[in-house]
Amino acid sequence: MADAVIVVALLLVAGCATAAVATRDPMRQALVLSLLGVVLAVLFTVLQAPDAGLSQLAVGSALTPLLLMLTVRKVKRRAQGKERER
Amino acid sequence: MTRRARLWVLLAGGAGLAALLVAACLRLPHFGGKSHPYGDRAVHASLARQTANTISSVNFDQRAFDTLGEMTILFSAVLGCVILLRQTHDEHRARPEPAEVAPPVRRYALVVLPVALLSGLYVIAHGQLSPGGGFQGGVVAATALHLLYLGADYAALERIRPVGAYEVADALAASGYLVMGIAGLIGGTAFLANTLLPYGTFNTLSSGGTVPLLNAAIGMEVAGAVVVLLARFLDQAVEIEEESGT
Amino acid sequence: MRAVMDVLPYLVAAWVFLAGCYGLATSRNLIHAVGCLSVCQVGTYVLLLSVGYRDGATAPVFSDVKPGSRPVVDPVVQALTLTDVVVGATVTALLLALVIQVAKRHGTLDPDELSELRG
Amino acid sequence: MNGWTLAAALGLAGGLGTALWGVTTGPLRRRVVAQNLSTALACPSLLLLSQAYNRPSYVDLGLVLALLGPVGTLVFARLLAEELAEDPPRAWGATLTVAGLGAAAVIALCVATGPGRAMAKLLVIGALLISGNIIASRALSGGFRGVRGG
Repeated sequence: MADAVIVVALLLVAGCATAAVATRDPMRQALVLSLLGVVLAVLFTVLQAPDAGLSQLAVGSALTPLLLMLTVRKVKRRAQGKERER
Repeated sequence: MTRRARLWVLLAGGAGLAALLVAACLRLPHFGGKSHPYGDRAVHASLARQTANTISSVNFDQRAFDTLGEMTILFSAVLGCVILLRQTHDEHRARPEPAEVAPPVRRYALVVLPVALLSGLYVIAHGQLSPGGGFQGGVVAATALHLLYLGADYAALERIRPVGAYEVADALAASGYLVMGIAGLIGGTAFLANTLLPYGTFNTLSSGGTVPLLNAAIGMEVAGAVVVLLARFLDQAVEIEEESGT
Repeated sequence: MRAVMDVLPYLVAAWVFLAGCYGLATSRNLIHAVGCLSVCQVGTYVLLLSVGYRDGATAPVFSDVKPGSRPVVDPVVQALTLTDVVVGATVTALLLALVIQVAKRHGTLDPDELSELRG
Repeated sequence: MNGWTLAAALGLAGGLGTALWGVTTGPLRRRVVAQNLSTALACPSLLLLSQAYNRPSYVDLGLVLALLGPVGTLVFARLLAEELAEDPPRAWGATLTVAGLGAAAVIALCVATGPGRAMAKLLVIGALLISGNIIASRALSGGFRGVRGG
């Protein structure tokens, strides 16, 4: 039974990671990466590593998406600024 | 090389690497096996020094020197970001127009901010007892501050967040960790050795010798680092614009 | 079933790492490439924690269990993982800062267009 | 091993599997809703796992996720406000269903732990989780307007 939870979590991580690579638009990739962070925290918990899970939750749920989305916004705003000048 | 040729080279190399990795996986000790010599010794050493959370003991006592290395990477990564994202002379700052935030969202952000900040401090403080520690709690506390940007606007965040103070706190925490290490050297044993303070009673806040102090230093360092990082990114994304005509 | 379970976590780690590498090499946008690099990192975390797992064991955190009453998993790999998760995030931030600089200097984020510019 | 593990496994496979499908396919409005619901589904699963392993200290993970999960959704709601304004997500049915499931899990766990500090902590986590997700849902469907510069 404990093995069943581990298998479920492992397959979810594999699926999320593949989806994160296959999603080519950075904005949508940030959404998948935030889901990957949560799923990974669950995997760490079932592998009995709550400390690592806590660290993954803290980083993956809000910090990484915020950094990625701010970069996307900066690059987009810059491109829009250039368009307007033309 | 064309994209197509490059893809073929990649696939050939990837297939070779995959074959090697699978061969290695099949020869690894089986998942869930009974033999963990390092783990058993680490648990034993941690219990001998009255630290309830073995992982904190590994991080801040048995492998404290390794954590110093990690902290250096963190510090230099933040330094790199600060240099890369500084305002150059052909850029200027534009006041962003405040966004209109729906009242329930604003109220939620203002209520959750102190709760999240306290949880972050709780996670740091309980680092040597229950799951948690400076690395995790620092990120939680620093992220909590940015609820003010999400729930109100950037100007509100800037008022309670003097970036200079966080930069100083970051540097102080990093040097605090080093000073603790040198204190071990002066105290007669070795760099970062956990021999200075009494180990205390098992499973209390003051147990573990220098572990809680190093843990607190890392918590401050990580919180300062994340605040400074996000400040630079927010400046770039929200305020800094290039001069027209460049 | 048992034989599969013995190696499945390692194979998942290898798969995640290779998938990240593939994405990194074929990416047409540097922000997407940074995301793929963090997927590669995930592969290493899965490998480390799988190596440290022990069947039927619990975390070596003794705030709510008596030491010695239950078998525990390996704390060393967990300590490695937890520091790397946080440090990895700041390294990702450094890479994203580089991406912003590239966008400012060259006005594009496509690695192919960037290598054409160099000449 | 026991019913708690089974419930957590079902919640993970069904809930997060659906969230993964939702977040990788379809228009942006469906993806952000799936991202929001993934935290709302993972948090009760983490609490159930803490009970399954008989480790009260694992509850801290649920606490951090209940606090920061909605913050992550607010990040997307704020920085994708322009895109979402054209095509706002409407998923009150799904949000309330997931909130109900979370509440059921928290109540079951409270009954199992009995009165005391642990139960108070569980109730706080449940309240944070459910309010957080409903607010995040509200934020996604037009919680931020006029986000141009800020």
